[in-house]
Amino acid sequence: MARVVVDVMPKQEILDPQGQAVANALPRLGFDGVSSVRQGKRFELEVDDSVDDAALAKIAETLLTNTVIEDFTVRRVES
Amino acid sequence: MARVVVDVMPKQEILDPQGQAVANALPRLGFDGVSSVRQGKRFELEVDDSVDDAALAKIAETLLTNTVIEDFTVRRVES
Amino acid sequence: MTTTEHLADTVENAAANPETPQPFRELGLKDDEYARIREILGRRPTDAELAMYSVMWSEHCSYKSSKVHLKYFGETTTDEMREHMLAGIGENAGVVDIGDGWAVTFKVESHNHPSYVEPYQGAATGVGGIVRDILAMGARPLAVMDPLRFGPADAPDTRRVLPGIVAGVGGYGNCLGLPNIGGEVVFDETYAGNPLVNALCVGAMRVEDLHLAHASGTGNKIILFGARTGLDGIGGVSVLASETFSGDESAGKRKKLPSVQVGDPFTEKVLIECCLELFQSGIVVGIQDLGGAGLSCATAELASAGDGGMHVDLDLVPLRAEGMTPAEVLSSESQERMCAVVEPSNVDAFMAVCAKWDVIATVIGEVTDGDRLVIDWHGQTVVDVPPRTVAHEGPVYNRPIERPADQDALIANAPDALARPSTPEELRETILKMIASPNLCSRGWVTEQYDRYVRGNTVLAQPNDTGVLRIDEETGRGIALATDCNGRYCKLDPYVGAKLALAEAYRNVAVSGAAPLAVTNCLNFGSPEDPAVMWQFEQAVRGLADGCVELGLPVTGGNVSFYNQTGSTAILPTPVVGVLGVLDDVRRRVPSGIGNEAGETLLLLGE
Amino acid sequence: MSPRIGVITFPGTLDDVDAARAARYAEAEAVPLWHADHDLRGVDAVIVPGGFSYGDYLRCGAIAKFAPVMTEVIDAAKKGMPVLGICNGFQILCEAGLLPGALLRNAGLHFVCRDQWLKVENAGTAWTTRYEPDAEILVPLKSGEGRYVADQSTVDELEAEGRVVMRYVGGNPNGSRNDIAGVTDARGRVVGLMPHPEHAIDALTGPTDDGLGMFLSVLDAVVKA
Ligand SMILES: Nc1ncnc2c1ncn2[C@@H]1O[C@H](COP(=O)(O)OP(=O)(O)O)[C@@H](O)[C@H]1O
Repeated sequence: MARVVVDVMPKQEILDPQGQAVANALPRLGFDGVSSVRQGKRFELEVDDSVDDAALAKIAETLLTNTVIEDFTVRRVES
Repeated sequence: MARVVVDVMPKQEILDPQGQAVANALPRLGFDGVSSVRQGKRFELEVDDSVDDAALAKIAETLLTNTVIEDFTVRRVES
Repeated sequence: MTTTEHLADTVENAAANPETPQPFRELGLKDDEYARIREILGRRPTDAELAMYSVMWSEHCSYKSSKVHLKYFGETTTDEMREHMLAGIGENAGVVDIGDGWAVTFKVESHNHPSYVEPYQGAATGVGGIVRDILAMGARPLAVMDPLRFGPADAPDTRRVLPGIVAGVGGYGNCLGLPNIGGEVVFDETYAGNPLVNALCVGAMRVEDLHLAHASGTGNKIILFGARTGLDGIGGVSVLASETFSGDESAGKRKKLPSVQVGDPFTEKVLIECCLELFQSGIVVGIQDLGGAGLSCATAELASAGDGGMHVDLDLVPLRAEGMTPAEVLSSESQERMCAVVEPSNVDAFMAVCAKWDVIATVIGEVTDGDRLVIDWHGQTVVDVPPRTVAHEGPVYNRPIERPADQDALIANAPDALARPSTPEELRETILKMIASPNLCSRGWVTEQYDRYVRGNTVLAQPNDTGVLRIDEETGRGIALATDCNGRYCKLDPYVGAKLALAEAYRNVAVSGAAPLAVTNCLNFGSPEDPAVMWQFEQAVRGLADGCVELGLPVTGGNVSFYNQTGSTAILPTPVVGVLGVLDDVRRRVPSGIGNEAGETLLLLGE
Repeated sequence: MSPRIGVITFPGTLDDVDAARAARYAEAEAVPLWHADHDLRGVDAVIVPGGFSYGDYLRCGAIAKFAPVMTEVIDAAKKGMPVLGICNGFQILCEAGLLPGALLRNAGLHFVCRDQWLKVENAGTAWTTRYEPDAEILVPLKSGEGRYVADQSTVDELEAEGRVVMRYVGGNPNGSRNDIAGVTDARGRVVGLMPHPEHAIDALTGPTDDGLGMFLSVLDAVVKA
């Protein structure tokens, strides 16, 4: 068994209103010094050892990410 | 300037319908061997060097996370 | 994990170790209630039995403080009032015959406390729960409404609670495809720290399809279907878990469990379609929803409504979490689950329908010819009880009642003393101030987050005072629904206040062009242990019941929510009243508002 | 025989009854299509209706695009069958690559249900010929993720080729690029629209009956074909 993390973030050029809402709220709550916030998704998968990197990339690219608007990274982490 | 990543995940014992939907879809799409999927959020913040770890933890805890149902981790990454 | 965790407290063990101390007080049971359980069983209860009794005998499930008063509804309902009623108080939801062979079922329920703890999920699962009540009657859920109460609009906590609750009501209802056809948003300082989230659902079925769930017929199978069972909402019962998990790490973890449930509206939507197909194909004896008190409630209620006993094998319940104890499995409030009673010859057909909808379904037990509810775990019996003692024969209290000492002073402090606008400018200013006030301003921010169009039968919704739905596309037959309550009136005079709430909902339904037919209610009050609150409650019930007699309408169901208070301050008495009416043809509905056409004549009716 | 319009139901689809009703109002035969079937049952056109397919938890339409029936829809669309995706259906068609771009969370971050004015920008698609060019219609909009985005070159191309079918007027409700409410493929056969014409076919249950034109249009298109 391996643990795999897939991070999916909105592409830089795409407006991220959720991240922006957080960034705008911070000074109001008394937190200064945060110049930008972007919000994406994090997936944690438990996979059999039989699942190879190519399969993981495929899962990330075809299902977990819409590559029109998002970028992704895949990495195995020890569990 | 530093880049900070805050990962926010549903608590283990809490139902994660999002992760479940993905996990159920995978076999139908011909991907086997993934035994569990959990879906959370990833925030990327750009912060001034003046922002210390305590402030970051506070931001994560009060604004980015709903601690009733989610856990978070904060880490600085080089940018 | 250690193996000791699985050493569940069995019936045998309970009989052998009668003096093992049990945390019944932490579970909310009084000393004499615990003594009564021991008397019923002739021994101490097992952990699992204690969990069952404690939830089922809670105020929320047993109505122990309100029962003696609610009886008044039944006593005052005449045969004439019952004319259109097909099912009433005591069923999951009341059912009325609206003509053309259609039966309509509706009910309103509270989800106040969970919505304060976790506004989004609390409100969402409130909608989910009431929808399953309607579904269990055999009806297709058709629409929802959401009477809401909050603390002052500018209070910091309202800013936390209100957006979450509105998003939760919308998030769940929209995803189920149920139009939101009305509700209320009221602000008052007594609701700070105790918002009210009442959710109403209405559904319809053909009269002959009315299903009342009960477990009869020896050998019939009990099938649990829908979501897996996890550690949701078992907050209280985790006291028991920590006993069994003697001192290991997970014990500490388990104790901190928040008693929140997370809703999965997609699973519920699929469950709705699956249940309707099951009803349609006639392969179920009955279906019971799992709500508060989870499997404890569903098994005990099904068994006590039937003519036999029931045997359940808890090991068969599909779980989502590891190491759950029998008490936890029985008390879990995991959402989106239903329980069905099915004849053995229909089990395969039942499973096929569930497979079509990708719904997990598991036979977990069967109806037996005994009169006991017996539940096994790992081959040993952990529950062996007479089901009626769990479901229906809980404690009943005649709580002390006392008109508050300051009631007269409150009434005497009339508005006459207030300054009145005396010039046109002052009048103008007063009006502007009023229409900008939180209690009167536009509700657009709320209603815009709710889908009111889905399914294409919404004839009236916001900004009308009444929701109107088409039920029959051929004939145009439809229904109207309004909910109302002015808690300030009720505080001044709960008897008259409840009547006024009824009268307002009745008027709203009538002016839409509908003939009022039936009443439901959600009675939100403070602590029943406070004699002043009990007085408000008793008065409100009498007022509502007497008002119903005057109008000739039956109360077909309702819900009581006590302990709505912050510290010692109770909320305003808030008996939310819902009135259902029928229109022969929704094309003749009357929208509220004036100025739709030039030259309209304004008439004032009444005094 | 009246033309047959298929209406797909995925788990979590909500507006299928409405889409079917709209087809019937236009005097077509509404044919239910099931997500798990590799079968379009001989229909002349397909509607992918609104709702929350598979809960829309991952991304709207992300899982639905893989359903067996979608393979058939993609094939048929490539051969010129008229396809209309409404709301979640629009999201699915984008995910499936039949239409360019994507739909993201509303800029206001809330679900928005309101009666929305739209301007018909392209009255030449299979679904819009019954409208006058530049006609303005009022139909319900109800979505949380209705903000249309595409990269600049795609948007430029859509504008240049007249492939923006409808545009929001009287205020942009969700932050869509160029106020885009709906787009079409290069042939004008596949249309995706965020607002709900099927909820505006009868003034009794909708704000207007302005939406009926879309269903009448497609009948013309399939009868001609
Ligand atoms: N929580 C809510 N959910 C749905 N609709 C609501 C809600 N609150 C108010 N509404 C609707 O908004 C409209 C205006 O509400 P309100 O100002 O309370 O009306 P009134 O004061 O005339 O009873 C009504 O159509 C009402 O049903």
